[in-house]
Amino acid sequence: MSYLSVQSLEHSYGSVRVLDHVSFNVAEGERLCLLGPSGCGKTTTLNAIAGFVETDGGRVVVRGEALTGLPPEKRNIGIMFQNYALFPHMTVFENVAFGLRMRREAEASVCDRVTDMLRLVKLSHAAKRFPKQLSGGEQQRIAFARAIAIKPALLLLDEPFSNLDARLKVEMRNELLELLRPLKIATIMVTHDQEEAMAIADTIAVMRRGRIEQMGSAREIYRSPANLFVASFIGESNVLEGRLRSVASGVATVDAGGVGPVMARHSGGLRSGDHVQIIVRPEDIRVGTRPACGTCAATNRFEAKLVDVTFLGNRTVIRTQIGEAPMVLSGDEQFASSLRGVQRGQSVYIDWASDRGLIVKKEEAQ
Amino acid sequence: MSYLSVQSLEHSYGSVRVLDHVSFNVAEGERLCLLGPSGCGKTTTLNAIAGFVETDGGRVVVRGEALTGLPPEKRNIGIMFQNYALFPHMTVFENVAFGLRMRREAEASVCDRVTDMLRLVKLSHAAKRFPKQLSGGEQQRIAFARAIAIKPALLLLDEPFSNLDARLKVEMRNELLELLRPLKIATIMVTHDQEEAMAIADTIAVMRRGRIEQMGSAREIYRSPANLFVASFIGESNVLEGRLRSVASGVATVDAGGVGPVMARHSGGLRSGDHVQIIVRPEDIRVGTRPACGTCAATNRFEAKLVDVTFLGNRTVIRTQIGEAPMVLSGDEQFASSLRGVQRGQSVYIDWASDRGLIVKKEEAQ
Amino acid sequence: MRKYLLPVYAVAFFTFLLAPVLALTIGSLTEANYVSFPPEGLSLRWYMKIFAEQESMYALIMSLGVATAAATVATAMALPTALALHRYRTPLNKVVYLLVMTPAMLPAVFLGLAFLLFYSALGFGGTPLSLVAGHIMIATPFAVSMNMVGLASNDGALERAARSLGASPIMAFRKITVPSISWSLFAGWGFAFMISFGSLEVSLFLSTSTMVTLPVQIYTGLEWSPLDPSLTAVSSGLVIVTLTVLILTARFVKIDRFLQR
Amino acid sequence: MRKYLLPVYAVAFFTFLLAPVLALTIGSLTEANYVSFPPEGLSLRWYMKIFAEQESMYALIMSLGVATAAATVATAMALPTALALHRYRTPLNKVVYLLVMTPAMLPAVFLGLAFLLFYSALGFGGTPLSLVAGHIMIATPFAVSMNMVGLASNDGALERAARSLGASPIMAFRKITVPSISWSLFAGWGFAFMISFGSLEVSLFLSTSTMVTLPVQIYTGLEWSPLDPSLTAVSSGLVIVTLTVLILTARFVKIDRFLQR
Repeated sequence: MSYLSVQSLEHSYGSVRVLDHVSFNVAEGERLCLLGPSGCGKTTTLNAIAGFVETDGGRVVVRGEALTGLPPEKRNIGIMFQNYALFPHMTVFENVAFGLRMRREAEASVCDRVTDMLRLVKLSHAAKRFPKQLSGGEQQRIAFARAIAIKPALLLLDEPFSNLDARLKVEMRNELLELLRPLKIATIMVTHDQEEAMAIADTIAVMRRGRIEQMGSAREIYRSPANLFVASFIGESNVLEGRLRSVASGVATVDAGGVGPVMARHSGGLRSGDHVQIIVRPEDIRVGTRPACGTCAATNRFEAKLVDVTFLGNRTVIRTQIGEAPMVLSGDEQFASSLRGVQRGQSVYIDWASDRGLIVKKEEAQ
Repeated sequence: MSYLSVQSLEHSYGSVRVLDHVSFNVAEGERLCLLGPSGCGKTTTLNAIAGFVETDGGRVVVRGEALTGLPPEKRNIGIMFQNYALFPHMTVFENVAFGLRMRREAEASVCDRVTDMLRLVKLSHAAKRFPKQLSGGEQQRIAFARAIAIKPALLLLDEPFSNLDARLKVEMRNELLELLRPLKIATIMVTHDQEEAMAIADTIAVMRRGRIEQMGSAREIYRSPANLFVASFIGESNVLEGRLRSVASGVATVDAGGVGPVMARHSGGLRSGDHVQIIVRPEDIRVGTRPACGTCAATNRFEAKLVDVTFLGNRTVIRTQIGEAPMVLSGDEQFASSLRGVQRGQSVYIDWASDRGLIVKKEEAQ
Repeated sequence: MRKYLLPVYAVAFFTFLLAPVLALTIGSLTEANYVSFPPEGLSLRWYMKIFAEQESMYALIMSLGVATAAATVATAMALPTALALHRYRTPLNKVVYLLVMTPAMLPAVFLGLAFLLFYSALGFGGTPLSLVAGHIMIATPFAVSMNMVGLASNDGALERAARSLGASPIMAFRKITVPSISWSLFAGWGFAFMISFGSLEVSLFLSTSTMVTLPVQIYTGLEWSPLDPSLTAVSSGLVIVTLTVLILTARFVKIDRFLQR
Repeated sequence: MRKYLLPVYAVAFFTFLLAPVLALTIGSLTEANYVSFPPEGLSLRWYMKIFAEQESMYALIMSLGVATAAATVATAMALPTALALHRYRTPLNKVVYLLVMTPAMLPAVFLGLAFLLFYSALGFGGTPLSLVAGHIMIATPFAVSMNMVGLASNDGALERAARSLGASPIMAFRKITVPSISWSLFAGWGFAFMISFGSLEVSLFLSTSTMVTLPVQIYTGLEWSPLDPSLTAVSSGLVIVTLTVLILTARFVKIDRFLQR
């Protein structure tokens, strides 16, 4: 049995279905991330676990005990809030001590624990300061210390980096990871930022409209997205649409409109004639000024029109079109250097291995 | 003589120097981007050009005519505002027509021009709608149409994508570029987003504390940053500090503290014994489980400790340490696959070509 | 359970506190010659009677006239003042703000007395002008603060956009700013009207036997015969006008916004 | 040039409008037996005199007592009401809000009349209780709205954070919410005090010959001898107390925040 088990949570606000049978398990020490656009239900799920939202159905079980009906203060769950929610009228010490004092622990042990926590987050010197005297990054570390000081059964992180600027984000992400790893505490993070999710989580659950669309490791979700929504939420992707012509084991051929036959892998459940989409990641496409070798049979090869080349520092993005279908390529500088001298609108040759394309069923418009 | 010439703008708010001799030229049809963190003076520069800020010194010259003292309405400059600033009580048509009507153009020619503009931004069908009935992307297109309807001598874009979500940002960026290219209008954009700047601009001016730190193409600034500030504002970078040991033409050797001798290129003006920093981009470092070949003499080779490997979709980030100095590497999946089986804390071997490191003088703390 | 406790408490409390208002209104529907609760029989006779009473109708018209004039002048003064306060962030600004707001802060009795003495000294005491001037004075702060709310919620970039498109400062103000803040002009007028219309204090000091506003009429009527139901009926006129203006004004202010922020 | 036009205009205008207040205050420094401007000689004799006048001192103490009691009760009632209004977004909520705000919206004359009749009918007309009850009624809306501003600017996540750390709802409220909004409690009390202290209308209806508040004292004194400088001196007492409370209150509200938003 898993450490935390979220079972079929359901919730509606009026006629809007916010949670639609959300279920997942988290093992001890596992870091799970709920990832999705705003309104997908990820925050409601977090609030349901924390006890701030009473769901219409489903339950949350920790170590075999159902939390249903328990108020937040009886759940022993540490939460790091989006704006940190540090108590402004209390010092850093009092903030971290708050949970322990609410548990009526002896003042000496409170003091020891707070001291330990502040040492852990390297802010021992700031014990007597007030939150507004700290930088954003320091506030976050205090919020973390406060959440784990109570030795919670579970740690919830609500958009932990959304208040930091891009540069600090990466730094704090690494720092939080260093703090989390040795604790081995079951952690659920909520974010809308794919990179954050991939960097922190062992397992990512991609949510849309109150449902979990796919769960898996970052690599699984990036490499084998369940549908176009997941593919375009995690990373960039090129999409070709068409009808399935023939299916072989693992590989199928699609008649892509205006492009021609395209071969790509699939995960089963498809039939000839199905409306499908082929997802190709920009970094999986190669480009050159001459057609690729004709001998590699499994490769998709096309003549394309160059739209533009954009140098973005650590990568270069090349936009092309096969007929009317836009194809975006990305790679390092060297990759783009082969196109030197090619003008906008001229022909280039692009190709990708058939196992680099993924066929998914086309979703009905909703 | 250039089309637009900004000459030695100076401005202070109280004792704070907001603009410190800001000068640059923009050619006809050129797209210049002022890039920098908030408070660097980029928006004040824009406002000075637009006529909303009267600077303490310096002048703005367009086609040989100084704009000094002219009110904004006499400058004939089109501006796309950060929040679009569409007039909420006017229809899309009236918004786009506003500038023409202020110029007392005949109603028939106003109508023609607005119709053309709406067709250009593909929103002809929305002429009678009000701004709040439009999506964010549509609002932006109307703001663009309104700004160029008056056939301005100059176009200013104030953080044009800051209100859009990450996905829409890339889309609108490409769209705006498609609209801008055929117009061949001198354009100045202000942003704090390096990727936006690199994608849109021909020339980037990186600003800090009211000063232009470096001007050049995206590639120049990324590859040969003038100092550590520019390097870390545009892209990620590893930094090694040390003292210059010896200088050869174009290449120098640095005694990097705790790391050892490192060879890197430099752009002159250095002497033995100088305090310097070496900047190495994460994607320029190679990694392997054995030492790199000993024959490539110009290469920096180190044994490093593996910190962690993070899969981020289109790239994989490997964090390592040489002694105490953190070195971050980034590359595609294949690049990381060579480390399969290596545990955290074990040794790996990293190397980078000496021309991939850049030596800059260490700035005094300010 | 706990969820309903607070609203129930609030309703109970305020219903009790507001009961007088209801009792008064219902009591005036009596057929007897004095206000009583419960009323003795139900009739509108006292309401009918006031239409025949010249003094009451005269007082109502006087009040409406004074309030309209005061609110209009106050609004006209409030817009440039609010603009100045909004636009310039100087130390002088704070002084002006405090000056503008003073009449809303000081006790109205004091103001009434001050107006009486000052206007008399200037030689126009006891004229309609002095009554209107006093009302303008107490109504202006409300119009100013409403206009400042309007300006604060107005996006300054709109005006800059208009300027960049070729509009002169005056054109930009007329074509862009005024339409954007028109709701606050209306709401400010409404609040100023209500303040003036309901004010007893200043009117007590500034009205004469030939210039009686409705609140003064009610107060003096009370001294004469406190339980006269026609007095209550007259004060209903006061309430009806006030509520009408209030509701119209609230439509502009969108009371929800204030309630939910 | 244009830059200075508006503030100068504003200062000029309001200085003129506020001139009466200054004239009155300065005029009361006269040595003559009547208020005049400019004063005939300068002295504080009229200010000295009121300390000897028992009625004025009595009225001041009565006003202070009534306002303190009314503001305290109003604040005590306002907190739970504001909490309920803040927390629950039901249609009932809007009704309660309107009910709570009604006394601030309706003309005070009408309220005064209603209180007089209702409290008399309940049998405690003419008692100190009725006077205080009327003042509570008119002061409460201001305390409620100030508390709602406080709650609205309070981050709800703080209370949730406290709950997640093991605090019961009551503990979270006491330890986290109350300290965070304490400024609005103080400011609400201050506003309620000012409203009550300066109110003439309600007091006129509810005071008796043995219960005279300062505004009533000033008004009745005026009917007797309008140019008595001691009257002006008394009203200075009114102004001084009001301004003291106002300044203390403004320290809590941080008037700048309102001015600059």
